[in-house]
Amino acid sequence: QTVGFSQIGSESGWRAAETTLTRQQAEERGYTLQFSDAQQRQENQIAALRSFIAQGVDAILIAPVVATGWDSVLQEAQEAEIPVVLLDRQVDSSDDLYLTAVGSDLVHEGEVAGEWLLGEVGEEECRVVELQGTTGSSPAIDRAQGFRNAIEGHANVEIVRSQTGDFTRAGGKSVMESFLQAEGGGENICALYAHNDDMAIGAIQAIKEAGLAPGEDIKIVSIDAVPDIFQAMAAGEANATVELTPNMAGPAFDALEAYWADGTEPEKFIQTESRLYTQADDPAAEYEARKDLGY
Amino acid sequence: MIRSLQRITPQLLTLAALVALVTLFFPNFISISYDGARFVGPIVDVLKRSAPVALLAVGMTLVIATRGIDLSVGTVMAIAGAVAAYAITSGFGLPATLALALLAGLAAGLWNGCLVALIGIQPIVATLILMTAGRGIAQLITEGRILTFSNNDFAFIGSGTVYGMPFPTILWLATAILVAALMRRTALGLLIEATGINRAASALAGVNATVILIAVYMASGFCAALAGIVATADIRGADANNAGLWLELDAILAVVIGGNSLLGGRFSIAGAMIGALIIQTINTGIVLAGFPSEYNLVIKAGLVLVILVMQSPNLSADWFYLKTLISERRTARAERKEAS
Amino acid sequence: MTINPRLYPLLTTIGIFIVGYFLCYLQFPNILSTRVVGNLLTDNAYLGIVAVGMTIVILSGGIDLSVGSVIAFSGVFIAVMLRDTDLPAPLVIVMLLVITSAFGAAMGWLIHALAMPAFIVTLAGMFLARGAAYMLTIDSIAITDPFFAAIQNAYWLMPGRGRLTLIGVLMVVVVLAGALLAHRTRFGASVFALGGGEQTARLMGVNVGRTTVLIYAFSGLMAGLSGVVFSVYTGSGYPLATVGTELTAIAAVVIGGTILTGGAGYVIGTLFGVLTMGLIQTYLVFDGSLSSWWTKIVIGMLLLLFILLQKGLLRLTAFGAARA
Amino acid sequence: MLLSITSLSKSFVGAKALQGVDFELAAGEVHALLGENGAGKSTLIKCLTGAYKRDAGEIRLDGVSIDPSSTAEAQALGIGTVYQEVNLLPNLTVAQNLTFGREPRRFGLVDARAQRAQARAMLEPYGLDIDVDRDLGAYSVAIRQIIAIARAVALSGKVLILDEPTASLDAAEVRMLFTIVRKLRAEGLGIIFVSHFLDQVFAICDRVTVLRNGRKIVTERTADLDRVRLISHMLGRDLEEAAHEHRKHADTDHAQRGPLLTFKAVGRAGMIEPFDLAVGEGEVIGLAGLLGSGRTESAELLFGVRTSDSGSASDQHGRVAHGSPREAIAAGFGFAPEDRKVDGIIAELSVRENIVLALQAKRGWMSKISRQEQDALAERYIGRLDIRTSSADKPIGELSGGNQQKVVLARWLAMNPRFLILDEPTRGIDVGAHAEIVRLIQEITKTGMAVLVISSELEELVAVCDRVIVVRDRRHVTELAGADISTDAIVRAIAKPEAA
Ligand SMILES: Nc1ncnc2c1ncn2[C@@H]1O[C@H](COP(=O)(O)OP(=O)(O)OP(=O)(O)O)[C@@H](O)[C@H]1O
Ligand SMILES: Nc1ncnc2c1ncn2[C@@H]1O[C@H](COP(=O)(O)OP(=O)(O)OP(=O)(O)O)[C@@H](O)[C@H]1O
Ligand SMILES: [Mg+2]
Ligand SMILES: [Mg+2]
Repeated sequence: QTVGFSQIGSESGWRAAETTLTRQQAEERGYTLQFSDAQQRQENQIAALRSFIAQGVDAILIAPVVATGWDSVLQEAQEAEIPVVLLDRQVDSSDDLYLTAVGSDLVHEGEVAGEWLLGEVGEEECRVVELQGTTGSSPAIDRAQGFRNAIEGHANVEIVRSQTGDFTRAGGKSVMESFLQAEGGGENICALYAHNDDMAIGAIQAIKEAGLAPGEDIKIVSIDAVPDIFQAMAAGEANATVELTPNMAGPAFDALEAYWADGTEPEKFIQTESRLYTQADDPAAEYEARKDLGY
Repeated sequence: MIRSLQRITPQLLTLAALVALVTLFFPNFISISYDGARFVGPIVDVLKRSAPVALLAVGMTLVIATRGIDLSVGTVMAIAGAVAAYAITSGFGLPATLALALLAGLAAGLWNGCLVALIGIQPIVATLILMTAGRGIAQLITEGRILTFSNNDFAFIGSGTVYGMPFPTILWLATAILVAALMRRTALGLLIEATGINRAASALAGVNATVILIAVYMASGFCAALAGIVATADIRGADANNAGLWLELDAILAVVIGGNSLLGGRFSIAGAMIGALIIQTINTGIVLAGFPSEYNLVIKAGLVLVILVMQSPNLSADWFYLKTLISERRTARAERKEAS
Repeated sequence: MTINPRLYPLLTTIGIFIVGYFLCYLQFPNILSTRVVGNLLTDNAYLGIVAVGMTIVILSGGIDLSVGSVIAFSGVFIAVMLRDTDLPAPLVIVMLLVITSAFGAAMGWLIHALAMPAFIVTLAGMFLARGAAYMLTIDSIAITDPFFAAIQNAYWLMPGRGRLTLIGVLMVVVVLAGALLAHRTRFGASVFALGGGEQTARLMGVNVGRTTVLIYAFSGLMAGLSGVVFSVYTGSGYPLATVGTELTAIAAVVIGGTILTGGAGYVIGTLFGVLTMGLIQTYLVFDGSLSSWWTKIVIGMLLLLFILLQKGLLRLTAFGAARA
Repeated sequence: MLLSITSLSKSFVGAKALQGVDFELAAGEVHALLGENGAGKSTLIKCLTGAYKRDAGEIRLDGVSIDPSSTAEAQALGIGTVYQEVNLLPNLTVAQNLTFGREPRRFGLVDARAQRAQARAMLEPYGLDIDVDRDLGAYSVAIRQIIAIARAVALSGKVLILDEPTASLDAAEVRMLFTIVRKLRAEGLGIIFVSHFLDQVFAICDRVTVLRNGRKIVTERTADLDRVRLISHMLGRDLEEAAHEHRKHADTDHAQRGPLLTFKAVGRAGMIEPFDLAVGEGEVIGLAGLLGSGRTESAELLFGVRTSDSGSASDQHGRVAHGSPREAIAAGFGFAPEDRKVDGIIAELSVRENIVLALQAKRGWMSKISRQEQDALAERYIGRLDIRTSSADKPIGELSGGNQQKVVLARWLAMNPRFLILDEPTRGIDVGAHAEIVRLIQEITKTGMAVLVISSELEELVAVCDRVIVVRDRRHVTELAGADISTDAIVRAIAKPEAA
């Protein structure tokens, strides 16, 4: 079987891991994987899908860069009777246009992070700073929304500063430095919520350099569960992370196999678990388990 | 000295105005304190955070002086960072690591320089090629992940302090001063300017224009490598995907805001450095002032436009005209008074 | 038959494209199917249109870095207007084209009136347009308007199930119109004159200010039109769309044989430049074995290869012409 | 009066180019505008056509006050202009250049066929039958100059302005131009003619206006003037006419001095046939020939601008490498190129920097020439060549054309080369400077420096050369030496197929 995989790009370690795992999974099951890197561009993804269709692949995996704008190309795939599986991000097209979507609920991830923080601070006052992802990207929008959903109605927890760190370590670090400056050298900050682990890791360095203890003076919760955050957790410098598994291809291939075998329609959304990890979950072991997955 | 200060007066004024503006929104902006080991304060942050753009701008100034442009510097940062992180994690010592990273930058510059000077490809396109392909090379080295390291000596380059001043600040200041001195104490400055204004005529006058062109691209690569080292050391990891992303545009902007012409010729490294400070002040100011992220670009664009308008050569000609007019009137009046 | 040496760059571009296509065909025979040919036009429609504007700008010796952001702004503007108001889609499109043209004109005016380099003014324009898109919305918004749906589904099914879409045809039409504008009008002559040297052009009677404003207004118009096509193509507006498209467009123009310093080139060449870029993309997808990083490296190398081939061939023909 | 200008003033940063100049042009008159380099001739013309905005003054055309804000407006008013050194746009075709701004159109689009036909018709009176679809840049300077003239003539309904139109034309072409000018004069046009060739002025102009340092000195009928008085008007002093005397070949002892350089079989396929050249110490060699005959190419091969297919150079110590300008400079050659705007000046650099550039490049970037030394060099040559500039730090691009040429010469004199190649060194240079340069050439040879001069002005060659080599159709055909050198002899050698 030939499967076309249109990946967004390679903008983060997490995505590199997803690509690696997808390749691994395809190899294990004996599929030929046609890989296409879209370099962050929807137009490249659409073009890639069209080329896959022209080539006549047996199935298409796509990690859509953005939710909108897939109707017509999905329709083309359907007319060519090629099943499409969405990975890790949703689209807002009608769900008969694709076989299924594998992924986590990004809003839910934010909620998990927010709820952890609520549990952690109880009734105490907590001024939170937020490091957002790339402005306009769907994880940034949804993770911001989820966190706000969780803390709504809890007047003691308040987001006081929010700025984009572009999902990068460097962005996380430099924005955090400014946050610290702006909030009385960090005294007025109780917790940091970062839309991904990389920004949190950058922020941790900034906090350390400002002479504060990350994880204690400022609580840190972020999303993704990449290996390095477990290292930080093991060192007591980060408090919690919400897992977004890079193994989206596994469930996707399972669903495809069933579909190829006898036309079984899977559920329209196969949700991966958004598991919360804290310092209590043996972060050192988690690090060891993940460090070779291509993050 | 005084003459060169005079030349960058508009830039200094712009910077001062900008600092005043930010202070308006964030009153603590100009406060600096000493916490026993290091100076702390937004201004110190600006001085530190401007390191990458300032370093890039040093090399970019030279390239632009030859009527070129180097779009690849952001990518070269990523390559150098990846090389450095790779070297340090594979157990090379710090000197060897730095040497390797700088060599990578020089090699990238040599490649650009050859495409421009020997093959004659237009600088924008020639460096666009490395801009695209180079990030792939950097990712090849890191295999797409963030290569972290824990060497404290290396990390010092990014976050250490000397006499309380952040090391990156000292590094970019030193680089700028050294390069500026090299340009003015030797004839390099003149030769670069001549090549930039008229390559054919310079070559006929015996200037080795080809070598000069290659050399400035190598200098740019070298500076980009320095910036890449700083960025990598700063976050203790090489982020091949994001290091220096779109920073080339900031560097070009810094050079131009610094009063250098994109058409080549006369250049001022001091001006470009102030340009870098201006840009970083804008960036930091936006975060400190606490606007939502979606306003960042509009604010930046607006400020940049205002600065460009104020520094436009046409306006300054008008200024000059006005000034001479006023002074002529004044002398005429004085003469009349004397006569009467 | 003697061929005018002026045509050499254009002929080289077309020749290289055809040879490249043939080589791809040898490896993947599928690539000559009408599906792929149709896709090549559809997928690159927005790029082709914006590249026509860019060609005019570059012919005049300028550059326009704002176009990628303007395309993104256009999509967002259309999506937001259609969602939040009851205005009919054609009116929204006209409004948009007026706005982007005015935006271009404003940049042209700044370039002329302030004697600032185009690179910097349009760089600020690039920030501004994307910032404006963010301010409208940071979300991606689907366009559900029936008018857009109709354009989206307007295609002619070629034999072999390939689709010749309306936007693909529009791109070709725009290229032809652009070619007429550049090579067959007085405005076009002024554009070439500016590219040949502003001082000389001024002395020969070109109204430099007006021409500059018009050039960038035209580029803005093309970027707006490209934005419309892009929003048809993706059925949505998204402020993060088409980041870096200006560089792709510039590369396409240069591969198309237009000289970056201005004054020489062909709009038709740009079409082939765009198709060449599309061919590279298609080839990479058909190959499908490259990792993300090798994709980048190979794109860069193929770009270089095309430029080197072009330079080499031109040098050879120039030499041959000198010999003859 | 067709055109009258009253108290026109224009100043640039640091220079008052025109101060209260009056000028009148009658219909059916050819009016010469004369003056030294930098006197303000071109500035006056540019103010008149709207290329520069004047500071003060009034311009009346047919009694109506006009104020063209752009050259397009001036063209619309019937003023056609050939600007100095602006030879149209090299990237457009000849036809496009000729019809620019007035392209024939059909259905709103430019009609290429009509455009071609129109262009050919415009060139016809000049006897120029060239492919009008080629880029203008493919043609030589002279041809471009004629095309520029053709364009201006076609544009001039009332006034035709020619700013040094003959600088790169040879005698036959000048004659043709004058025929056309006379015809236009008869048709009632007013023609402004700027030239440094006084013979031409006397041949065709009815009246003369002389400018000096931005002020009008005098307007007189040509018939009432003689050459000496005209020159003293221009210079503000008398010129020692000694400069134009024949060189006293017999007096000098070149023959006794040793050979300096020997070039053997230097040539390049498709460009110039291999030739030999022996250069003696202190010798002045002239290259004469028609436009496009290959003189510049010969010089470029000698200086390594283009590489020679074959051949070698040697001096008394052995082989001399001259494969690139740098090698040639290292071997003690110097080369002042023909097209000073493109190959000579570095426009935005100061006069001082332009003068020291070659010397600095030779010394290497490490050993910077100190500021004092730079200033001393600049001062010496500004004085010696009488370069008119407000200061040594003025950008050379703001100097008048002739003064730029002098700076380029100074650059090479500062190198103290042993073999100096001058390609059209006096093009666009005023009489005073012309004499100065001729004297200079004679003077530097006294120190043993050899000079190769390319010039279209045969008198000049006759005046300075010890030997004249005639180039025809890319071959060095004849050599004249000593007393055989005369204008007639050169003309004959150029025209005649190989006889003797
Ligand atoms: N763009 C400019 N900027 C500054 N100064 C200028 C400019 N153009 C001309 N000048 C100055 O104005 C004066 C007159 O120059 P102009 O070109 O009119 O002389 P000209 O009589 O045409 O000389 P030539 O015979 O050499 O062509 C000169 O001193 C020159 O330096
Ligand atoms: N009539 C012509 N048609 C086409 N090309 C020409 C013509 N005349 C000259 N050229 C080209 O223009 C170039 C420059 O010629 P140019 O006139 O400078 O030669 P030259 O012998 O140095 O004469 P001069 O020094 O008087 O200008 C040459 O390469 C020549 O081939
Ligand atoms: Mg003049
Ligand atoms: Mg010549």
